[in-house]
Amino acid sequence: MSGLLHAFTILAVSAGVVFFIAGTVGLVRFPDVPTRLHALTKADNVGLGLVVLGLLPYTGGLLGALKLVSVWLLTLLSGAIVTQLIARAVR
Amino acid sequence: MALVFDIGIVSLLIAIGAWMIMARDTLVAVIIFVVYGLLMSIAWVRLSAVDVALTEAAIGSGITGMLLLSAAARLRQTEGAGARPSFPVCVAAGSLCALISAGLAGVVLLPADVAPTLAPLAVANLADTGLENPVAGVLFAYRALDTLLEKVVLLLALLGVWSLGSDRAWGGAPALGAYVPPNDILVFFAQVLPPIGIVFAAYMTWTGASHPGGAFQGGTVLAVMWLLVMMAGVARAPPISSTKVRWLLVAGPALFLAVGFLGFVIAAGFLAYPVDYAKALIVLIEIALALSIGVTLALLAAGPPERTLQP
Amino acid sequence: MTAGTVLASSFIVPLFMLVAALGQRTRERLSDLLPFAPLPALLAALVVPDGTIVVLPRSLLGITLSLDKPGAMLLGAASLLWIAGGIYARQMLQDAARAVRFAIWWLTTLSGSLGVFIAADMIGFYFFYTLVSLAAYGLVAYDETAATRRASTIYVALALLGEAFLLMAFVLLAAATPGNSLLISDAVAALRSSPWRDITMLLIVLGFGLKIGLVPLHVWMPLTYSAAPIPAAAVLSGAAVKAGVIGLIRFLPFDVSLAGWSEVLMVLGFVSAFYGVAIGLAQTNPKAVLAYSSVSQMGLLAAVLGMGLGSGSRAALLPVAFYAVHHMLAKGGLFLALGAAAARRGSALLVLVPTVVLALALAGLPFTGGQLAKMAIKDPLGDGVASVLAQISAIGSALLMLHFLYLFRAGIAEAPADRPSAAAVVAWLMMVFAALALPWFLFPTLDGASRADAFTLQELWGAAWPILIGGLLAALLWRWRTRLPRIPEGDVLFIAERCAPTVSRLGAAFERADGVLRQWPIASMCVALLVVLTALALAMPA
Amino acid sequence: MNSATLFGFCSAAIVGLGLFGLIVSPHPLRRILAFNLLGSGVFLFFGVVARRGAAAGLGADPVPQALVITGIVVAFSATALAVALVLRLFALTDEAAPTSEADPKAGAEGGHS
Amino acid sequence: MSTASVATTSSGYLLVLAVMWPVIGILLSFVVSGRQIERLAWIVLPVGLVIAGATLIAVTQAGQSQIYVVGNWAPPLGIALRADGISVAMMMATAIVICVTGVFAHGEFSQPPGGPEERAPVVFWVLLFAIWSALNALVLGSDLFNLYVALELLTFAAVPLVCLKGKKETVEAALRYMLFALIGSVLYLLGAAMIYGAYGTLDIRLLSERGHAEPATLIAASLMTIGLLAKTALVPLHLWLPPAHAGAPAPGSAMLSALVVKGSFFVIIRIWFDAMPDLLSFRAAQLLGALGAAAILLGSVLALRQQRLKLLIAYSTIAQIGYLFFVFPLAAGLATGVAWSGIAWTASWLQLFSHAFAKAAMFMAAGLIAEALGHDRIAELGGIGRKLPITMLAFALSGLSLVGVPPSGGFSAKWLLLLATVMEGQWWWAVVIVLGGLLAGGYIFMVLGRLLASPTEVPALQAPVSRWRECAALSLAICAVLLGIWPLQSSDFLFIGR
Repeated sequence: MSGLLHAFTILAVSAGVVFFIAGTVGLVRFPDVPTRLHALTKADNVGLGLVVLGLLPYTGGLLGALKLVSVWLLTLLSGAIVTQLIARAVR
Repeated sequence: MALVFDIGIVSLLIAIGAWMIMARDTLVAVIIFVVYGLLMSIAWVRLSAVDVALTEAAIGSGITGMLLLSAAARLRQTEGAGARPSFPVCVAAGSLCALISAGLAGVVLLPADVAPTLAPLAVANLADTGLENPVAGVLFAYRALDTLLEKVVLLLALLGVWSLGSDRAWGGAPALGAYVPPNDILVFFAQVLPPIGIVFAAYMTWTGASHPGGAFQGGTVLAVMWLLVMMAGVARAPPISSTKVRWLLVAGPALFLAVGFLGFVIAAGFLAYPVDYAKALIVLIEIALALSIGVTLALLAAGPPERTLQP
Repeated sequence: MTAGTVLASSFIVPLFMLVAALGQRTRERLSDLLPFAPLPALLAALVVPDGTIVVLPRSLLGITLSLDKPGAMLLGAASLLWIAGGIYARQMLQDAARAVRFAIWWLTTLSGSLGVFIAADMIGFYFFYTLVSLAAYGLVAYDETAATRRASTIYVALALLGEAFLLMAFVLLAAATPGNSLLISDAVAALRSSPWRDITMLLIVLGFGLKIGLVPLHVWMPLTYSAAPIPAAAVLSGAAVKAGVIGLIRFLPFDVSLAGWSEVLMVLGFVSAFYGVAIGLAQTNPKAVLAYSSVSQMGLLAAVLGMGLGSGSRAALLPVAFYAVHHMLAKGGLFLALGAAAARRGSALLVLVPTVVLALALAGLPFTGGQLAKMAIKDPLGDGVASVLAQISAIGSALLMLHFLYLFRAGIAEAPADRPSAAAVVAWLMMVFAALALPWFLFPTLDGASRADAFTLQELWGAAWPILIGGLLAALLWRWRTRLPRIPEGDVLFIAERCAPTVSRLGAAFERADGVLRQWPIASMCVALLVVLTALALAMPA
Repeated sequence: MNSATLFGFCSAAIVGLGLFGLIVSPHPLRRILAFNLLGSGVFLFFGVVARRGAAAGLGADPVPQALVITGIVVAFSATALAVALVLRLFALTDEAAPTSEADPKAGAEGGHS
Repeated sequence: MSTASVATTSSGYLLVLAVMWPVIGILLSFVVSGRQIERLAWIVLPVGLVIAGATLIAVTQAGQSQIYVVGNWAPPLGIALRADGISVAMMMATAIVICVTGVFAHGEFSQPPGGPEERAPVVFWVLLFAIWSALNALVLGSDLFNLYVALELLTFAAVPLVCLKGKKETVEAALRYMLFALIGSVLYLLGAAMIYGAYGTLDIRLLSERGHAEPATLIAASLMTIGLLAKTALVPLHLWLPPAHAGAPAPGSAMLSALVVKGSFFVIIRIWFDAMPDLLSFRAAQLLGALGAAAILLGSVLALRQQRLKLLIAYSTIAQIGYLFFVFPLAAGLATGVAWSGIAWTASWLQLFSHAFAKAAMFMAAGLIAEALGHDRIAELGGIGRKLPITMLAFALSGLSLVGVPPSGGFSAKWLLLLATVMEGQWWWAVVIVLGGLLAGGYIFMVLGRLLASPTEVPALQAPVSRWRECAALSLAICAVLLGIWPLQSSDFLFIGR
């Protein structure tokens, strides 16, 4: 059973990392600010979601898992708001 | 394996530190400072000092970053001020600083054979304080005098910031967020996040007695939430002469001092707690401190009073 | 105990009168108190038996006072001179704008000048010495002209320098005395065996030499006495200078023969004696001539003290004190004569004759105190080279005095006759009478001396021939007076003034260094540098 | 070569950088930044000392950690006061000479107003 | 770790009161409305004076230092407050100077009746309480980190005081002071961290038992010392002092020059004479002495060249601080009981106290003169001394104490210092001390001459100067002179608890 969990975690976290790398490449390669913002928020949020998913089994108990998910949700909320503000400020 | 991660963190820290010093533009340097602060809190976690990591993230890079960012934005046009000192001075300064850090590294290299520590003593006496978190034990019991004096330092800093306002603006309100155009996104954010923040701050202050956390970290989150609300224009910054604000500012240290003097009567001396309900007292103090730290840090970041009181 | 209180009152009463300056009403009448301030000191000099010692309470710095024979003599004469000066000053300050300030400085200087004669411990002596030398600044700077400002600045600078020498000397003395006793007698006794004997002697000679105007430290004297108003010049040249004399009497170790230092003092003394006469002849202002005469006379005294130091006996002390008393009274009288002459232009003769007598008395005129003074210092001088030099200096001072009289008579002729003031004449006559009579009363107190010896033919001739030769030289001089060089007052001072710009350049260099040090990068780099230096200093094996 | 020593070197380096930044930065805001960097270096040193003092079941010695928390709060209040001073200084400089380029150079003009 | 437990002594509670009483004043003045703050001050000042007096009596009677273990946690873990001879004497001097400054400042910083709460008075009184509490904490603290917090409290109380008037150059002076003081405290903190890393405790008494000369301790000690030198403004680290002390309001600069600068010096003494008694090597002591000598010469020469009276007095502070640092080369033998180290020890404390009184009086007098004339340019003082006789007397008396003229405390200090240099055989310090006295005489007489000069018309008084503010300045000058009564040998009162 734990072998399966290990495999699942490695898979999820590595997928998450791939998304992070994609987001960073987008940040570096894209020509102007809105596109960079777009790349960053989309890729990094999904990446974070996958990493959180991968780590869920290790949090030991429901409370830890809920905390981890709340971290993800808060990042989603603040990421969205900040992207809107930066986009509005740049335009 | 962990060493590789540490080496990564350390080299990143040093690189970012150097970049921050060398950056041409102050705004860029401040943004790098915020990143540096977050990395530093990871370094604290690696040094298994979670309390400090929380404080560093909240105060070290959070509210300090916000303060420096707003100052850098406001001072953009004074960028060209003054030139860097001449080259020989830079070289001399660099060599002297290198010498000092080499000395420091030397001291780090040769540790005492058995590293002297107060951990056993702290843990042994922790039972008397009724707390489980040793850092909170040190802060609120063993070295309570330092914490009390430090609170007074905070109040003095606030008074110093207030004294920089002009005479006619005394009693007025800081100009934080007074000029921000109505921005629905920020208003939405300022309505959604604070409730979560307040719950989070309350939790942080409460668990401080047994797990990493405490009054300072909780207080800082409260301060940031209030700053967000003020900056979004949802609520106006309070005038500094309002008695409610003044009482809130003084509540924490006053209660701490009162409990300290109470120690003369009910316990062994100043800032001593009776063993059986020490924890209750300490938690009470932490709650009051969290409140007053929140208000103090927020007003510190809000700056000196500028708008006179509209009667 | 009453003797002690009388002795203490001599310096406490003037200071107490200062308190009167605080009240608004009493402040106007302060200048009227001036003549009465020295009275307790006069009383103390007459009444208090020799050798009384009184220790003041801790609240008054625990000063120890004691009266010995030279001290009593000088105290009495000084208080007489201060009384005369006070009478003159009171009249001068009648309607003056700055009367109160002058009175305050006068009383402080008076208290210091009287206290210095009776102080027995080093701290007390230094306290009175500071009072008399620093407070005189106010007296000198009374007239508010550019010349007086220059004179008072130079005076204060050199006074502070003298203070510094003496402070260091006293500290070295205190360091050498066993136990914590600060008494002068113990300190001087311990001087012989002190490891810093020579440096202490050098500082003592420099400190007191500056006060009595030994060359080259005399430059302030002519400037100060010509800048100060008449009463101030009289008391400063008469009484205040004697602080240096009593200092040498108290602090030089007479009971052990210090070979090297007696020669130094003698050389300095005689050089000053002849230098004073030479430069005095080249002066046109009578006050400056009198100043240089003081330089010369004090030089002679220093030479006598040098001889006493060499002979290893305290025999020279009383004659020196006697000579100083006579010089004090005569010099004070001459200065007041200048004032009296200016005030009473009418009967010139009435003013001229006593002044001639007084002036020649300084040179040792027979039947006057001067002759007695010359006789008194004859034995300590012995009969070698020193006494010959003393005779020659007598001739010189006779010549100088005649030059002064010539200037004095010329001065009377065209002095503006403001208004004849009784007080000025009274003060002057009082000094003339004191200068002529007092030495005769005091002479028997010297051991082995009686009035009768003064009348032997051999003594009279011994006193007369220097004056005759002096008169001869004066006549010669009168014919070539037009070709005499005119030397500005404070002769060697122009050398000091020439190096003034280098001093201000040094000050500017300091200012630039401060400017550099107070730049932010330099200052913060100094922090880092000092950390490294201190760490190295700590680490290196001491 | 455990992690504590590694972070020790890091703190030494950061202290050196912070001090260098304090010396060479012309703009007062940059000096405040360098001061914060220097402060975090010193706190890191405290952390290393704490980590080495791990005993009695704790990951690190709690006393230096408590000192660091107090230090961070004091450093923040110092930064807040310094930033307020800088803002006030430039506000006054603009008020005094709005046209001329604000010049708070760290020259030696000091108090000679 | 030998934890010889140190117990709270009988009158230890006074120590807590000394530190916490002004803090109560601070907290109350935040809450109470502006107008009552002066009434609050009239309560806090006398009670604080009584506490300082009571502690002085307690320590002198007990003959040994009073200790208070805060929270009943013994030192290696907890903090102890310790009052020995020098700290009680410093507390008494602080209490006197602050009370007189309070009386002096009443005229300048009082709330106008009716009308809204003013800015300057509220801030001034709170900062006064804060300086008092910080100094008491500095003087009584015997834990290095506790001293760090007290130093920060002192800096945070002093900086806003400098720019209380809000002028541009005072704000700039305050900023430079703030940043330089922060460098000092960070270096001090780094030193404290290294000492904790080496010995596991920050308590001074335990350190003196465990301390030994190893590289970590030496580097830590040099970092702490230099950090504190930056806060004491010893040459060459004096860039912030002249504009700060000259720009501050008169009562502020009186407290800054007389007390605040001495606070960090006190901690240096704690480090080198209490925490590490025999680690000060001869070379390091000579280095500190040399810096002191440089301070005397540079400070005095620059004071002579100043055009403004307050800047002259500020540079005179830099010079007088130099005298204090002769205690390190001269009293180094204190631990080994060398006789004349006691003299040097007494001399430097006498110098510290007499300079505190004299400089506070001088800054107050200068403040009154500046208020009366509207400016403080020395060239145009124009005999104002004759219009303000009591201020003139205060300035003269404090000047004489600075120069070291006999009846004053300054003279006793200089006499004992010279005695110590002679006995110790380090005559070069004596030359500097005497030269410093000469230069001090120079600038004091220059100012006195201008104050007493009487040009054709004396400038009219722009603002009436109230009599009792002049008497406040005079009282401090008289304190400086009364110190002259101190017996001229090493006093054992300053050795209690050593």
